[in-house]
Amino acid sequence: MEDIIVRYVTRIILPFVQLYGLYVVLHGHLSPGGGFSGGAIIGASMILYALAFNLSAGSKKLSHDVSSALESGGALLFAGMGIFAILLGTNFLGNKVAGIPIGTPGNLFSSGAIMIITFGVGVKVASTMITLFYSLIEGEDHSHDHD
Amino acid sequence: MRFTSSFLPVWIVMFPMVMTAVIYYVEQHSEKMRNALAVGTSLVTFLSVAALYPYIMAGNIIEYKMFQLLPSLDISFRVDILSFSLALLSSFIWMMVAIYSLDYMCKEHGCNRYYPVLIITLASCMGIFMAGDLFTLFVFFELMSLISYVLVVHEETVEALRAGYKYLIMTIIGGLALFFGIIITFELAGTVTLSGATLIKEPSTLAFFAFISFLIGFGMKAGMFPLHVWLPDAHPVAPSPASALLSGIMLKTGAYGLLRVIFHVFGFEFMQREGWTVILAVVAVITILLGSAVAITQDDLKRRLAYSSIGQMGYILLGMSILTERALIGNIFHIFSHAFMKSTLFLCAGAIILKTGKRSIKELGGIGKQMPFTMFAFTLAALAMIGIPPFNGFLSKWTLSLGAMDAGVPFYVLVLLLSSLLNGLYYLPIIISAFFGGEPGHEHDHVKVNEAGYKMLIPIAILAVSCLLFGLLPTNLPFDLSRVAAEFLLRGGQ
Amino acid sequence: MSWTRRKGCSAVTEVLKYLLLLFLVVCAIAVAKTRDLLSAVIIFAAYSLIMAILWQLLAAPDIAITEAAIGAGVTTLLLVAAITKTRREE
Amino acid sequence: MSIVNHFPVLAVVVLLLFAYLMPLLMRWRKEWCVPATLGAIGFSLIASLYMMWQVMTTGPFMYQMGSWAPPWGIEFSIDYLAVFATMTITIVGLIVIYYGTQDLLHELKEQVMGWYYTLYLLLMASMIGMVLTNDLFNMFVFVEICAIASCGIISIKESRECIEAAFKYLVLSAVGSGCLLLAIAMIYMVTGHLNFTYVAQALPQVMDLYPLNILVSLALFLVGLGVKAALFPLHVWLPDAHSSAPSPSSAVLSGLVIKVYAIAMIKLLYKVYPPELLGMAPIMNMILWMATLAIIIGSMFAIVQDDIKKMLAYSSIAQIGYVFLGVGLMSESALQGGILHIFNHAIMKSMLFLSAGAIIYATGTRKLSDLKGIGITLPVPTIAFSLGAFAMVGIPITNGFISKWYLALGSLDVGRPFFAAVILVSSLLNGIYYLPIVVNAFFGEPEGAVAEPRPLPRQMVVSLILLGSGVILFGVFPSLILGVVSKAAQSLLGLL
Amino acid sequence: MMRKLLVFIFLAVIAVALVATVLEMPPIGDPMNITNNEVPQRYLEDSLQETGALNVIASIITDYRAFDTLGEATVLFVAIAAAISNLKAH
Amino acid sequence: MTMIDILLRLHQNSYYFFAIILFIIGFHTMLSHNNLIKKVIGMNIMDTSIFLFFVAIGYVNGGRAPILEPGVPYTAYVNPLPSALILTGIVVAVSVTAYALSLIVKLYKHYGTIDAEEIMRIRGGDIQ
Repeated sequence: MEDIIVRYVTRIILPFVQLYGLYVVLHGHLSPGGGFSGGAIIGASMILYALAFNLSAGSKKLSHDVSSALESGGALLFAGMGIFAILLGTNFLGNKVAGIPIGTPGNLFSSGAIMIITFGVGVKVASTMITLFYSLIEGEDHSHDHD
Repeated sequence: MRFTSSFLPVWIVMFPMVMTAVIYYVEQHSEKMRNALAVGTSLVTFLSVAALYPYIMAGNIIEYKMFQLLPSLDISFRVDILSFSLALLSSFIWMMVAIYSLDYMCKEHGCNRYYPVLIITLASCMGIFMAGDLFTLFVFFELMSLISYVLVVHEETVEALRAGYKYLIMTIIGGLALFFGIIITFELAGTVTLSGATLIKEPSTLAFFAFISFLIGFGMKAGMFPLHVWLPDAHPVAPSPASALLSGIMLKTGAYGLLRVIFHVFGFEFMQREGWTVILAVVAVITILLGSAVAITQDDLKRRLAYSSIGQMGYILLGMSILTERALIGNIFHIFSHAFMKSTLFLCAGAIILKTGKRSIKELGGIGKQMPFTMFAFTLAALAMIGIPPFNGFLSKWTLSLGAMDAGVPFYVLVLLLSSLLNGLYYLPIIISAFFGGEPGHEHDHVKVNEAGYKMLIPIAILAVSCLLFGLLPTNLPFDLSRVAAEFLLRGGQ
Repeated sequence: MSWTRRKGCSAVTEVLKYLLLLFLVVCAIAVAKTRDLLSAVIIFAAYSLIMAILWQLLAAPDIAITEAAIGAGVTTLLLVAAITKTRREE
Repeated sequence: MSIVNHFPVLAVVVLLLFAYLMPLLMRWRKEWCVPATLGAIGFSLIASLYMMWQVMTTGPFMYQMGSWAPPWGIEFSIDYLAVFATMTITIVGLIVIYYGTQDLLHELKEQVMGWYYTLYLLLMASMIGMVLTNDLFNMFVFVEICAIASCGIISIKESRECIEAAFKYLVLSAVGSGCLLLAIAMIYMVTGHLNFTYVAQALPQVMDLYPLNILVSLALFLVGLGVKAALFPLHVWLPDAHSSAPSPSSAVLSGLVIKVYAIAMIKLLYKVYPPELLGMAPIMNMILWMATLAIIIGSMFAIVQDDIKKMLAYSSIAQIGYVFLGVGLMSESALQGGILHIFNHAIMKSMLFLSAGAIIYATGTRKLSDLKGIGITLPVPTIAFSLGAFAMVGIPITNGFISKWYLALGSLDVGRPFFAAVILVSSLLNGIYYLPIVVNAFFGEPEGAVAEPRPLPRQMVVSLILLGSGVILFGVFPSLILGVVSKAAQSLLGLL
Repeated sequence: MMRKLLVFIFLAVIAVALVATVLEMPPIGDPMNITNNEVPQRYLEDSLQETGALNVIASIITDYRAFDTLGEATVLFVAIAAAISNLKAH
Repeated sequence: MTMIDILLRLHQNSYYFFAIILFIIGFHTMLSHNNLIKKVIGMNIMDTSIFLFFVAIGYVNGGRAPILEPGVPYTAYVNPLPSALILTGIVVAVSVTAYALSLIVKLYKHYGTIDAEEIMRIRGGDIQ
């Protein structure tokens, strides 16, 4: 995997892939895609990075602490939106009924909780894919990790 | 009196249960205290049962509903004359056995297990006799069966454990059969209360299943023919006082249960109409002959006694299949007689085994010279067992035979006579060799065998004398009770 | 927007559909028959991509994207990772 | 709007939240993991008890996610069966994990303890979600969480048997999930709905149009959930999985997880599929025969085991047969018995597994033949084990008797005494394999490691005592639980 | 060999049953199918007002049926937890 | 039903039919292959076939993808619900796959093989 061409190509396309992933996540409510597909794209791009360069470079970009915090954070953001709706006086995961402004349909910042949830899911999926890959590929040599 | 009497059954059952816990606690500190409490508990239980006498004899029935387990399934108590008679009998024997145990068990290991178990078995036995519905009966029956397992395997020898395993499995089979019978009764009748009126009135396949289940469940305990296999193993391996209880009382719980089933669940006419009594009669005849015949071949003293128990239980079953009034009287009275006789025999056997360490009948020659008192008591009970006139065994067989004649089945009388003959064949040799067999084994020469201690002799004496008295006196308490109970049951149990 | 183009029941689409479906079946059987695991994984990636195209035909672009990213991307990478940690031949 | 109105969803979401937090906690606040787990499950317990009170006083109610009305949104249906099941899950789950806080310390590596709690919380959440949800697809999602989490708490133990068992379990439950999803697709195709209530309304109307579809979907549901619930021919994964896992996992897997799938099956059969279909198709008879075989063959296999946990695992196969027997007989009493047995068996089997775990903890042996005299040296676990054994056999005054009573009564109600006889035979078989252990434990001379066991931590003893008193309590006062059970059975049969 | 035959028979039975079911299923793409009932109708008609999202699928997975998606995120989470705990336990 | 009818019907429901075929192939791969990774791939094939089945349910002839455009009547779109559900399904499948692969890696470490029969043999043939 230490191929120079692969590295070069990866270096070029990676930003675009990631940008596209981010686009898919953020435009989840406007165009096809959403948290899952966007997150998977970002995650796959990070895995690609790790494969093209070496693994430690990849894990330097995203340490275990950060990735696990992101996983929990994404899921907590999702569940937190649900609890937030309860605090606003409606049922769990209420959106418009809870009084969250949904904005003008078609705009980037619209549709209230949907956007936030999509973002949370995107973060979660991306970090999950990376973690899964790392834990699979590292497996044994995990002992240096402090936990 | 109203409150006391209705509360007494609960007291009689609960008191030993509570005392079990107390004994369990006390025995950690003091053995004397434990012994005193064990005897005291059985005494108090006996007195409490006896206290019901005037009330019951006045023709009253005590009913007390304790609590509801499931909808229309209660834990309830009901004491009528039959319950009372058997409760009185068993608490009395229990008291005797408890006293006997004081000396007998002091050499044994695991006394701290023995006494609580003894007392809680008393409680469950009382529960069986005083149960107000089949379900309560079943609960206490299971409790007694399972706990008496501990008595069976008390010695913890290999054969005890093996016999215990057999006993346990058979007990579970019996319990499940009972469960099946009860649930069918519940399904058909909607209740299982023993209130006098029969529960199942329509013949059906299910009802027949129920009858068979009851027969298996209670017959198992009563040592009925094909299901007796656990008995000759389990009774001999238990410590002798426990054997006395197992043979003397616990077998009777099965008979009691069958009586209840016959009178309260199906009704005798119903059973006769359906031809179910024939099953009972056939089984009873086989049981009698088999028990008596096999007993002859046994060399182990306690094993011979155990087989004899099977034969004697056959009489009781036979009485149930005839059920004329005199047969019923004889039947119930035989429950009394056999309890007295068999507990005497087992207690005597216990004393002999304790003193000589021998169980084989061949080796017991001349024992009568060394332990004359014990052997005398043994002889009394054995003669009663054979059915020699002045003893209670004769009275019960006589009444049973009269009942059989009333029913027009002289064949049964023949069976009874044959069985008496067989009884004679296996009891008389023991007695004869004990007293006249003058040829004591050579070990006896240097080991001088004494009589057992007075704590053992007194219960033996009381029981042996009872065997004589209850046959000699024309009117005596057990016979009266049997008569009243039989009348009561035939009246429809109201 | 291009991904929501209208589709009729034209013969071309029908043929394309059958081609793709047959290709799917061939891929699936090939996955089962290939003894080299890495090849099997690559074939499976192709299978996933065909599946994504089919879903696009069925006017479900969302899951087409997701399948392309997850089925053909992530799953393949995970499988490759697992194979590198174990062994390649069946 | 007070918070109690949201208890149905909070009972699930609080568990999820704490599970999400757990990786953060175990990095930075390790000592908070245990209290957080206990607290979260405790909260669910309170919530489910409150829901139970609410349902018993005011009747079943619905909770709509995001306030979307049923056919569009997802709803939770808080009915008698659901509150009964949540209560069972939370009570047993709390006791088991309280026990586990000590037991796991010696069964697991220190660095995965936090993950165990995470998985455990997720498992609890998914089980509660599965019994509460009123939506087919939502149920599928929870089934998946539950499947992965239950494999996770097996494979977390570092032994090759565990990993192998977990893999087998995972593959088979993936097959099950596939069948489940296909069944959901077929149901959706012919009804256009996913909500139980709406599907149930639509099914009778389309029954004539698509009979095969509906029947095949039912069969697929049966296979899908049957694999996960270890219904007889589909049970092959269970003995390995339940016996190799850490003891708290075995307890919760045998006690709760397989029952939850059975509850899902009950909901589908009685709330979704029209009774005419069930009367017409031989599905119910099939369930009955599978259950019968499960009962008999499970017990037979249990007899020949020498590994204590393997024996318990085989016994679980037999016991799940009881539940399905109650389901298949379609009479009120039998259904009551089946539902009640879910609760009773949850208590007794978790107690048995925990006491087996405690024995293994203290002596290090798993072989039944080595446990001679353990009752003298380790009284509490052995007495608990004996109680559980008696309950399994169905001795009166233990709770096992009550469920057998109802099951037998139910089979007589519909005029099939054969199944009552099956129950009896299996009780006998239970007796054959459980009671010798008890006897051996109390009437033998302890030797080897059994003679000098490690002292048990307080948590283990307390949990065993709690479960043991539960066995007696619900055996003597079954009315404590019977109210909700009979309401559940009646409402499922449409009698309420 | 025996096992292969058994598996084949088993699969053949399933296949026949399922294909027979396919013959009975409502035709694909028919607008009159029962699945095109009030449920997708409301999603398509009102989601713009009710959620403000153009992508109906997004509005379904994160609003109408957001609880499913929470479960889905949880599935990912549980997979992570199970995989890591499995791989770390050494 | 004549043969022609059946074929027409299958043509009409071709997606369903092929989904079933793929399901069976995946199922077969899962059941009869001893290689664990093959099993996992088979599982994925099985899952995707069901997804295909599900997506086909939602299709409407001539329908557009459900990205709303003002002025288009709702009948012009395909049913969005199956797509939404399948999105969840895909993630579930990948989660199970990831976990299964982690188990395989671990099994390889312990047994040195990823062949189910080999593993059985090493364990001592204890199948039941």
